[in-house]
Amino acid sequence: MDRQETKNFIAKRVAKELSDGDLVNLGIGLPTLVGNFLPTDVKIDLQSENGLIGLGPAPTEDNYDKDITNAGGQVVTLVEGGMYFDSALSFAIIRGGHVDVTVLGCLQVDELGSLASWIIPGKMVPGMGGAMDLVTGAKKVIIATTHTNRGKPKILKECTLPLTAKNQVNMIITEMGVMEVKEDGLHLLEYNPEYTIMEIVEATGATLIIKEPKVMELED
Amino acid sequence: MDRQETKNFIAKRVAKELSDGDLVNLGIGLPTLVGNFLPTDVKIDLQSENGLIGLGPAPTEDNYDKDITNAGGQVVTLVEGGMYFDSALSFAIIRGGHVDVTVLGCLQVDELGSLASWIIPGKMVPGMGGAMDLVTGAKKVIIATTHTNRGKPKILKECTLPLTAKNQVNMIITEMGVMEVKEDGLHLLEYNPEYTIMEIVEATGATLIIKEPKVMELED
Amino acid sequence: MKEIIKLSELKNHVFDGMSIMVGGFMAVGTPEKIMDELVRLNVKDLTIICNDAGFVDLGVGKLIANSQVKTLIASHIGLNPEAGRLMSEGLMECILVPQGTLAEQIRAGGAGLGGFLTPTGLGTIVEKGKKIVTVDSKDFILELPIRADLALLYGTTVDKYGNTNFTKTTRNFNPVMATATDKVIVLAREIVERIDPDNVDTPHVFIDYIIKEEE
Amino acid sequence: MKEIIKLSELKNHVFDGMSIMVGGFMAVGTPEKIMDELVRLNVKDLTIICNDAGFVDLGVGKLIANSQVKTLIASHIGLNPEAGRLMSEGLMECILVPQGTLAEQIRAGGAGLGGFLTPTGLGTIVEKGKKIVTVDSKDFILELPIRADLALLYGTTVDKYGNTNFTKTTRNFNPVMATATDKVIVLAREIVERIDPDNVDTPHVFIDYIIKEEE
Repeated sequence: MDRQETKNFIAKRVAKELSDGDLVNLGIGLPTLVGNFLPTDVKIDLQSENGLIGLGPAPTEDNYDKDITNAGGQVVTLVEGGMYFDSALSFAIIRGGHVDVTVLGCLQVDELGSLASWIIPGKMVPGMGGAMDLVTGAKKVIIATTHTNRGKPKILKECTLPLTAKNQVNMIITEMGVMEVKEDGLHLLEYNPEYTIMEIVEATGATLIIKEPKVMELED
Repeated sequence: MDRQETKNFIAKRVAKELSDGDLVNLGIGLPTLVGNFLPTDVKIDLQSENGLIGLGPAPTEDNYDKDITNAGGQVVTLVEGGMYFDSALSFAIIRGGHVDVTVLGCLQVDELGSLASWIIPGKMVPGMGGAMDLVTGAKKVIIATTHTNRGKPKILKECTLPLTAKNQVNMIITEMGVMEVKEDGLHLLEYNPEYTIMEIVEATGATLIIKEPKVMELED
Repeated sequence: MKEIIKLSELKNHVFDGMSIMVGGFMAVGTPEKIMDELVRLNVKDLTIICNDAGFVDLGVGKLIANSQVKTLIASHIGLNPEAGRLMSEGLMECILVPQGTLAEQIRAGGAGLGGFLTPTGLGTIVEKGKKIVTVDSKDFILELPIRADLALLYGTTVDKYGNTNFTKTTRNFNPVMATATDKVIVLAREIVERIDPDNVDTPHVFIDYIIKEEE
Repeated sequence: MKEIIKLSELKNHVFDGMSIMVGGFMAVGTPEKIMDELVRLNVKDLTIICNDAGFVDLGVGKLIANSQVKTLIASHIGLNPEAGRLMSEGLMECILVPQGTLAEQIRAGGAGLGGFLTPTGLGTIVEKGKKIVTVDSKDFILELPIRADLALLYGTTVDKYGNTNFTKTTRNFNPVMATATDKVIVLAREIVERIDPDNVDTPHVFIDYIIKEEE
């Protein structure tokens, strides 16, 4: 898989985690791709924290409206039934536990469910935006990420970068597998048969608990 | 003056305290009468804490709308430019210091600016409604009340009933005079010449500081 | 496409001992038909959170007069003499809360806040048993969030997606209560195709069931 | 009947060292013409409170690129490289705040709250130097309110009374900022006779001055 195929593969697997009626917030970057693979037989509502629910596809020339943007500042569309609101209500929705699933990228994520995604001190300080609120407030937090960064593990025993949130991540989905953070540690629930279990373990900086993992399947 | 004349007299004097552009909240009872004596050369916005700004006069048959009510549950009207909002914003307005003047009645009020208005233990427990928020949040708190209740002083050295708020009252206006709560105590700023100073002092349970009080005038 | 249920189905969503937030201010903006059905169903030991106690024959006052309420959390009960009587006879617990604090507590419950600091009630019996927090040498009462099992709202206009608007002063506590309970049922005066997305009071994600006022 | 002023009169309302809240999210909903005028006036040492640092040539980013900002309080600065540079070179103080905490802090400033408890930021550097309050054995950060001297908003529709609406996602921080400053100036895309009283985003009592976008 090339880089784009890998991202689509991950996004497609994340989409399978979404259920009918879920209110979902997709982060910038890879998580945004999940929107392209939403199950069609169920209703998923996408929130954008700058102030809308009912995020639609990119606009055409005909329905381009510069007043409708997503949290990345891109012009988007609103689906039928969607609506707009201000930042106070937007984060009441996020922080009040009304978002069922948030999907975010990461710099690092660890076996305790802690996430680092907003700063590399001395190098990159974009800020946390709404990520800290989303990770703390959403019912389920899924990290969608490539398993490694330039060959180095992103999934660690303990994050070394400043945290976005502590012990809040529920699931990690990469091109290698699906992992769940449980009380006793990080479980490999599914693996991509393109990789051997040994390869996955070696690419992971955390201890993986592996009990009869299933094969990662994208089609039901 | 009979009882109604007395109330109107007080309400009329309170109205003189309101300035152009003021956002004003009038309590139930006597304070509501202030609305009948608003200066016509200035713009006063009346708020009703159940969710509107721009409280208008009582409806006629033609503009009666049961969905427009005041904090007492009575059907009212909305003036041009007025608008509706929910209780959260209503009390953000009140508690955030955006109400310039609130006018309230009292059971007791004291020379320290403390107010008792919401409960007589064992006898009457209506509840505080929005009064605690108004008295604490408004920039200026005016108590509009008859000077005594069945001959007994309502203005005391210290309230004996449970408080609505401590040290928040700025001004007390009665049929006998206008009093201001200052650092050093309760000042009689104006008196009604229908009463002697001695009569006013005797009808007051608090120490009145009296330095060249003016005559209470209702017309400019 | 929210589920529209019949008033008679309300019984599937209520049970003895539950906590219910009811929209309305002096019964303006209260889902009156749902109050009637609650009286008919005669669920007991309710904790009712509402701005006020309504009237004996209007709003949550009906539930109070029918002895269905174990605990009332409200800012005002003065217009319902039954509430005062039950309270003073020890037959109903009544927790009186400043109106702004009540609105903010419900908002905090819906917005995931652990509490907030307010000067309202300082130096009064409202502060009794509560933590006082000092910030920049100013004292505040720490007030805690309120949540409930169910919210019963009265929507003026509800669209088929569940977006809900409350007209004029019927709005009051309705929007904030929609955010702070496990389940939300709105009694709809009118159901329309779609509410202007710029002017939605309560987004459909907060609404679980719609009951039409005129069936 | 709010006062409509000319853009050139902005100079009477700004001064060096003041604190300004600016509406907008990635410059969507920012009063761009007012930003240009602020650059022209070249007021200095500003404390800017805004969701983000905008872009070098858009939104509050213009003020940052023009070295007018002493302190920036925002949730994100990633799309304005000048902000990152000035921050790392110590030429601009940058206080990064979780977006929801920022919205809530501004709301608290406008609503008279002394602070609020949130779990957002627990166990991260956001909690550094802040009071941790435990309620029911759960920890929360006590976050304090934010207020400013001036708010600069971008209203889509403003009526002659000053009632203001913000369309679509231009709304974002605008309504909450309207409540939390000593003075509020709104740049109006359009001025109308009257906005439907059921659909006002920001009541006129919060608005002090209106500037027409197209004079």
